[in-house]
Order: sequence, then C-alpha cells, then structure tokens
Amino acid sequence: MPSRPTDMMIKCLGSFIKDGDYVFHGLNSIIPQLAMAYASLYLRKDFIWHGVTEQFMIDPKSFKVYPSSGDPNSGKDHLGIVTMVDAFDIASKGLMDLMYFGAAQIDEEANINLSVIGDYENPRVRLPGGAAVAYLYPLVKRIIIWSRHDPRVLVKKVDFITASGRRRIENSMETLLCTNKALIEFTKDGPILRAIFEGLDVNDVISSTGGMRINLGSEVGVISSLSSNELEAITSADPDGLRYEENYG
Amino acid sequence: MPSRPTDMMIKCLGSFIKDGDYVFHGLNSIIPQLAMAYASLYLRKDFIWHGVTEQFMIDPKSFKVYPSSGDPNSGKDHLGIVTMVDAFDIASKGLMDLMYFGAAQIDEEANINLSVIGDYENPRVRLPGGAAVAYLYPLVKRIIIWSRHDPRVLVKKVDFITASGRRRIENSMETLLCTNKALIEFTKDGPILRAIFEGLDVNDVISSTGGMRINLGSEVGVISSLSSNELEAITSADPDGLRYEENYG
Amino acid sequence: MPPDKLMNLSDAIDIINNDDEITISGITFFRNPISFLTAIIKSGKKRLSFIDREPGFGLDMLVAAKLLKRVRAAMATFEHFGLSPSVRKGVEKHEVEYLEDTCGAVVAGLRAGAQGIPFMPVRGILGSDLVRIHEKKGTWKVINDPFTGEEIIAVKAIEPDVAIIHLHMADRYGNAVILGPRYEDELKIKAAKKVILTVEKLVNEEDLRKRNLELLSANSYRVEAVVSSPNGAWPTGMYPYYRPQYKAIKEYYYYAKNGNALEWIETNLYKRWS
Amino acid sequence: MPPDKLMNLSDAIDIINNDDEITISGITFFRNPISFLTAIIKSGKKRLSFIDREPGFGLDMLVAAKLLKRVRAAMATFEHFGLSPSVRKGVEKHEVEYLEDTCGAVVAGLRAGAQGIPFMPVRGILGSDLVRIHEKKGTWKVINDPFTGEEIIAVKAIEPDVAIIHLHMADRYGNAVILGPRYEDELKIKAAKKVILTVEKLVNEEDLRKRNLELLSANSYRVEAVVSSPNGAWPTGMYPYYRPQYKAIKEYYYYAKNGNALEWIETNLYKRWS
Repeated sequence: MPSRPTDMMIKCLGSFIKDGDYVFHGLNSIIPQLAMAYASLYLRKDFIWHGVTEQFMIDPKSFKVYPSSGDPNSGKDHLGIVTMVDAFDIASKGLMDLMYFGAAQIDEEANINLSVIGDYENPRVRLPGGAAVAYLYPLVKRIIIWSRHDPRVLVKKVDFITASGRRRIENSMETLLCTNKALIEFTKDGPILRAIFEGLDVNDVISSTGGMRINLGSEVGVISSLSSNELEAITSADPDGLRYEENYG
Repeated sequence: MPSRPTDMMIKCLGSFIKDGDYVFHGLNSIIPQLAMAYASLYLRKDFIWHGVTEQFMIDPKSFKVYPSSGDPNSGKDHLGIVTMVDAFDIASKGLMDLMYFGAAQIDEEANINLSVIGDYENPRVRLPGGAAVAYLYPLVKRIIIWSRHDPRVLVKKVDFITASGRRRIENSMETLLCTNKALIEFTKDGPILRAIFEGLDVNDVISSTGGMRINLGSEVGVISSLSSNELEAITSADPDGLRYEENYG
Repeated sequence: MPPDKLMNLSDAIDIINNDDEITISGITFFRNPISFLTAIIKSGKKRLSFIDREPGFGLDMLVAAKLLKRVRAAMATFEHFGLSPSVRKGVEKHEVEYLEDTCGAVVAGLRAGAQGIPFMPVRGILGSDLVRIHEKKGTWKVINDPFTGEEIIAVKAIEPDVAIIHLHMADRYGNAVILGPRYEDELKIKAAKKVILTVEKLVNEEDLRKRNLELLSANSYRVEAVVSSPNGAWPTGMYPYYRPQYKAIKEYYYYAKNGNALEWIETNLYKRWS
Repeated sequence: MPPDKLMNLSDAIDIINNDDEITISGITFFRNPISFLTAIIKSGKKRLSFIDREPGFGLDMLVAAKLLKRVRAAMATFEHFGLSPSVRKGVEKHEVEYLEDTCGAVVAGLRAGAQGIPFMPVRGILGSDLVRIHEKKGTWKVINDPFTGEEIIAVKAIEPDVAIIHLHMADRYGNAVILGPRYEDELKIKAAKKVILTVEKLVNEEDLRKRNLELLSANSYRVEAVVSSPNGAWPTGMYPYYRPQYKAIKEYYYYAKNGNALEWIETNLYKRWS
C-alpha cells in the first residue's frame, strides 16, 4: 500500500538528521517534530533535540505531538531547560547543525515568504510571519524547508522576502526543500530535483509549480513508501493523526 | 570613650542608606559591608542588600564579614540568586541607588585611581585594579568613596584615572568621600568639607592632604562617636575585628 | 521589607495607561496572562501597542477587542488551528498596524532594553525585506562592526511601558520564580519600565528561601504589582501545573474566524476571575 | 547519548595548547578550578593568556608558575589579605603583560562572545584612562549610537580558547548545574571555544531529570571534557558544599609575597588530586 504524502514528507525530512547533530524546531512544526521522532525512534539517530519547549532532550523514549509545537508535555525525557534564546546564540555562532522551516512561498533563489501574500502594506493575506526564519536562515548549517507542492507555493519570485536565500546559496550551505511530492535542492544553478516520492511522475512533479523552474539532477532518486515499522514510529508520536490535518495529503 | 576611626567611618558610610534603596557592594569591601550591616541592624533601614555574593537580601536578621566580601556564608537570609551581571544592568539603566568604592588615590575632580602608582606601562606599584568602578562610577545615583585620610591618597591629580568623576560632578550626582577623619563632598566648586569626626581639628583635617584642596562648607558638622548600641551592631557583624586590620585606625 | 505590591486585578489595571506599549509572557498557547488581558478588555483601555515574539491566544483577544493600534511580533499564529484569526482580519482591514519582526531581533532589542544600552547588534537577517521595513520605522539600522567593518544589523532597545508576566510563584513583594520554559520572559521583566506579575501561587519568604540556590526570575526592585491569579493562564497551558485547553482554544478560533471572538470571551472569560 | 566526555585531569590538560587564552570560573576565593590549575602547572604548558573579571587565588598561582604571558582582568586581589602577590610582582618586573579592564566591559565582551556577535555596546566608562589603553590594544572603540549619535563604548567579543569551570554537578556528557552564585560563569561557558568542566559530583541523567524545571548551566553540546574532581576548588570555597580555607589562603599569600608560591603549591596542592 503506498504511503500517504504526509508520511513520505516526514520520512524525507527526518532522513537528514545525523548522529551528533544539534537540531532545533520552532512553533507550528508538527511535521518537523514527527521527522525528529522518526529519526530518533526509527532511525535511532543520536542527536540533540531542542525546540521552543526549551527542553534539552537526548534519546527520548517516547514523544507525542500536540496542536502546539511548544507543548512541554510532548517529551518527558529532557535533562533540564536550555532557553530558546540560548539556542539562537548557538546558531548565531554558526554551531546549529539543522533546522526545519515552513514556507508559504519559496522561489528559485531559495527566498522564503511567510509574511504576506500581495503587498506588505496592503496584504491580500496577512500570514503568521516568519518567526525566526529571517534571523536564522543565513546562519544554520543545514536547512530543510517543508511546503506543499503547489503552484501558489513554488514560485519564480516570492511576493516578500521574509528570509533571503542568497547567502546560503553563495556560501554553499545545504538548503533543501521537501514538498509532499519531491525533494529539491537549491544550488548555484537553481533548484534541482533530487528525488521524487515513489509512484509519482517526474514531469508531473516539475511542471506543477507556479513559475519555479526545477532542473533535473544527474540522477533523480525515489523516496520509497514507508515500511510498517517506519509508519509505526511516526504514529506512536501522533496517535491521533494530527499530521493529516495539516493538509499535505 | 572616643570611637576608633574605623568604626566612625563605618557609621559615616552607613548613614547614607535610605529606605527603599538598592545598595550593591563589590569585593574587598569589608568596610562597606559593615556600613550596610550598621544601616540594617542599627538604623533599621529597609533596603535591598545585594553584592558579589549574588544573594538578594532584604532585612537580614544577622550578618558576618569574612576576609572575602564575596563569601556567601556572610548572610543567610536571602531569597534567591540575582546575578552581579543583572545588578550591573540595573545600574546601566540608571536605577542603582547607592554604591561604595575604595580609592588608592582620589583627586579634586573626584577622579579615582585604583590601577597603578606611577606610569601605567612602568608602574611603581601595580594596584589591584578598579573592578567595576570605571564602569559604574558614571552610572550609579549616589556614590560614597572610602579611603585613608593620607597625603598619598588625597591628591591634586591622580596618577591614572581609573574612573572619571567629571560626568558625576557635571550632572550633580551625589559623590562623597568618607575618610578615617572626615566627610567630604565633591561639587562643581571642588571638594567641600561637610563634617569631621568628633575630637578632630578642622585645620588638621584639611591640611593633611597631598595637594587636594578641601574647601570649608558653610557649616562643618561633627560625626559623633558611636554609642554602645551602634558599636554592638557593627561588632555583631565582625566579632573577630577584621575591620581593624584594614588599617584605618 | 519592601512595599507590599499585592493588589487585585482591577487595581493593577490602573498601572496601564492608554497609548502604552505592552508585552506579555509566554508563547502561542502557554503561560499567557489571560486573566489580566480579560481585565484589560473589560477596562476599556485604548490605543495600546503590543510587542512580543511569538504570541498567539492573548494577542488575538486584544485585537478582537480593538484595544490595539499597533502590533510588533515575529509571528502571530494559532499553529495547528490556522492563522491568528482576529490578527489576520485586523491587519487586512487596516484596523491595526502590523510591524513584522524576527525572533533574533526581538530578543536583541529586549536584551538592549534589559542591559540599559541603546542598541544591540544581531547577526543573520541581512537580505530580508524586513530590513527595509524596519529601517523606515527607525527600529533597525544596518551598521558596520567598528572592528572589522562587516555589515551587521543594530536593533534599537525595546523597553515596553509595561510587561505583564504570568508565572508560577511570587511573594507579595515581587520576588518570583518561573518553572520550566522561560521563553524571553526574564528579559521582558528586565527591559520593561513597569512589571505586573500575575501568579499561580502566592508564596511567603520561607518558600522562596528553600529555593535560595536558584536564580530569581524577577525581584522586588523591578516589580510594580503582584496579582494572585490561580489558573490565570486558562485556556493557555501552565506547565507543569496544567495543560492548555486545546478544545477551548479551537472553539475560540472558530468564534473569532466568524467575527464572534468577543462573545466567546464574554461567555468563557469574563466571570472566570474576579 | 552524545559522546562520553569523562576524562581524568591529565588527559583533559591536553585540550589546552601553548599560547591559548584561558578563563576560569569563580571569583577571588570561590569556585576556582584549583585542581585543574595545579595540573596545568605540573604540565609545563607555556605562554598562556588569561582573561577574567575578578580573579584571585587561581590567577596568582599561574603567574607565580610563570605560565602566563598576558593577563586581562578588571581586578586581581587577595581582598583582606592584600594585593595579589605574584601578579603585583610579575607586572612590576615586566614578567607578565597586564591589561586592566573593568567589570561591565568584561561582561559585555563575554556577552558578545556568547551571543556570536562581533561587539557589544556598554554604558559608563567614558572619561577613564582605560579607554585610551584599550583603544590602543584594539579591544574597545568609542562609537556613536546609530540611532541617537550618543558616544558609547563598543567592546570587541571575548571568545577565550578554553574556559575551565568548576561547578557542582554534571553528567558524563557535560550537562551541568551550578548552585548559588553564578558570577559570569554561564557566559564564559557560552563564549569560549572549548569548555572543560571539573565537577564536585558526577551525576547520572536521572539526577538531572529531577531538576528538569531548572535552567542548565552548561549543556553537552558545548562541553569538551568533564573531570570528576571532588574538593577541586580547595582552598577556595564551594558554596554550599564547603567554605574557603582562609588560613591556607593567607599562608599562601605570605609564601607568595616572599617569592615562595611554588613551594607552597608543591607542598599543598601537587598530591591533593590524582
């Protein structure tokens, strides 16, 4: 049975976590939290799990997502409090390994928009705002963006640059986009398709954008559906299926 | 029986503490600590007592000085830790009411030297250094300096300006000097003798400087010897008489 | 002892003046001072400005009640439930001015405010369109590091008129302890001109002295008012005392989306605290 | 779990390279990492630089052992006993270069180092002759506040090569807790390029989890080595575990004043920790 795109995304996002990483997540981040749970509970990656709950967690035995990603009841195995401010400072020193950010729009230069659709002063939609992304995007070693694979999201040029991709690309800082269809890497030569979800068609994937040109990599991998163990690890952290309400399919 | 100059100094220094004050002391400050004990235990002043021990103390029932003024065993009645860094920030915002500083040299413009005797690069004596004084001297509302009444200390011009008195004087921030003979106020018209210790002679006092001209105030008060209750309050905080080893007589 | 600062909600409200800039504790659905915000709404205070890093429920209530003329925040969200309903509508209808900020810069500004310095350098951010917006507002400025010449952003000190902080315990003088996540609340306490604490547990000195090897989150010198307010964060959570009431928050979300936030507030909050 | 960082004193010493800039925990006679400093003296490390705010006993030992080429501090004192004996002599004889600093500026520099920013503004200080000295050294610069034009000092970030911090408890990974006075030690942990913890009590995760509503003073990500060292601050004090040994400190003071500090160190410290 093919996996749901939401679970494929979670698997894709989680696969970037390495042993020894310092990984931080923000608010409104059920998908990244589940990616971290996948990396921890299924891949058994040994990393520092930190986020807006300010709980400093390593090797948690269990985890559970709630409607807020800042819910301190999510993880119980933490050692003490390390403030978010402290995590920001670690990032400012260039020592944060990995973060996940969402995007309402993302463009060919890896610019992220989480601020407004339309004009800043007269927005058609006032979005929630970028939170830490403007600040951290130029600083964190590896960043994986998650978004819907949708013409409204994958654009040629964002309406507003909440966070600028320029320095990341110039400095060859790993910057990837995991949609609910594919994995795309931002490079000096533009966005490159690295992998698609099992069962999807490459041409479908690269044509369903709103102007973002996605080049084909020398090789386009396939992200395979989840095994029952993989799915079980994710479900253990989201027994109520909140992830499916986030509209990634 | 006339009091010892050390105790007179302590009384003089302690008399500047008012109800509601935030008072902070540094290291190497047995005399100020005893002045705070005098104000608290004898004058019953209701003030915030804070210092390098980082203990946030109000209305302590007892207190004891040790060879280090950073000894957390000195006071036991504190409510929790407030860092020194935090106290510095309170001062930086202009909210610190009162501090005491020592001086190896002090001059007519209220400049303090705690760095070197002689040239900075080739010092005759390398002094301990000014600690927080350079930083806090322009910031704290009221400052009382304590020093020996000695020609080597009360000079026309200090060898090195560790902390500059200019801004204090220009901005009319209360700046007093309590020696082991007298109380002197720094004003736009120079140092003015405000009071002498009981039994001393005004001319003796103003002539025993190393060049500092001390003008006579319209009235020169007398600081009277300590009552047995006053002395008892101080002695309760210094039963071993460490204060007399500080060489103020 | 210093002056007793214990007061009830309605007296503490008087500390806030019309046109003040306020900030509140917590994030989206945690440790918001809801009892106090409810009292502000009842009081009819006007033209307040609001500054915070990642507000949610508390901010939305104030916008719904039309008390705010201006919001400055890095993110305003109802997370899993959706966009902050009243904030979104208020901004799109130009009922409230919105200055988007970013977490690191809000923290930098609060740090400058807390440290008593006029500005704070902060890394990152450069390249964002937010720079242009903030330079126009006068809240940020791109400067050169005096030692290397490198470009960096200076954030002007943030010193809100009043910080309203809901926390776990305090004595009647304002010596207080936060348990668990701090967010940037201790910075807000230090940066604000006035601090109002609403507390789950009013404790005495002896209770605090038992914790006397720990850092105080607030001390009496900085605090203007202490209000006893058990369950004062409801429906936001107060870890480890109680969880957020997601059902109530979701219900509010739909009421607010349909323009009925005040009805929900009146029904569910007005009589909750006296 | 992250890599185990537990090691013995002699292995941890290897983390320090000749010519490194080091900083240590505590103040004058409290929480100095004396067991580690003794091991440094035995190791023959050379040409170290030393930076701290208000050092006392620990610094004097290093100067007496002639390991330091440079000292930067706001004050170096033996408080009631007198001037720091070896520091005074070392500076007057030009055996060690001395850069006097002031508390607020040391804290500002460490804050910049901790925050990953190139410099930190600090109030006060202006008018002091220290400004001239530091501008010459390149450690401070008088700049103008970009918003008001007001003159203010910028302190260049301080990022010591190694911070050696003696504290109350840590697990073998470097998650640690300081009880009571913090001084600026948590800033040093954040600002330094490498951190060595020497600890009174080695604890396990469960011990830490019991305190899990409190802030960690250090976390494993920042720590290079954890050395179990009960009584490791002797003769300086370790509140609330043990008091400073004023008799021993005073004895050292007179030995050092007479040029015999090393004799005292050998007799009293060399065999105290293995």
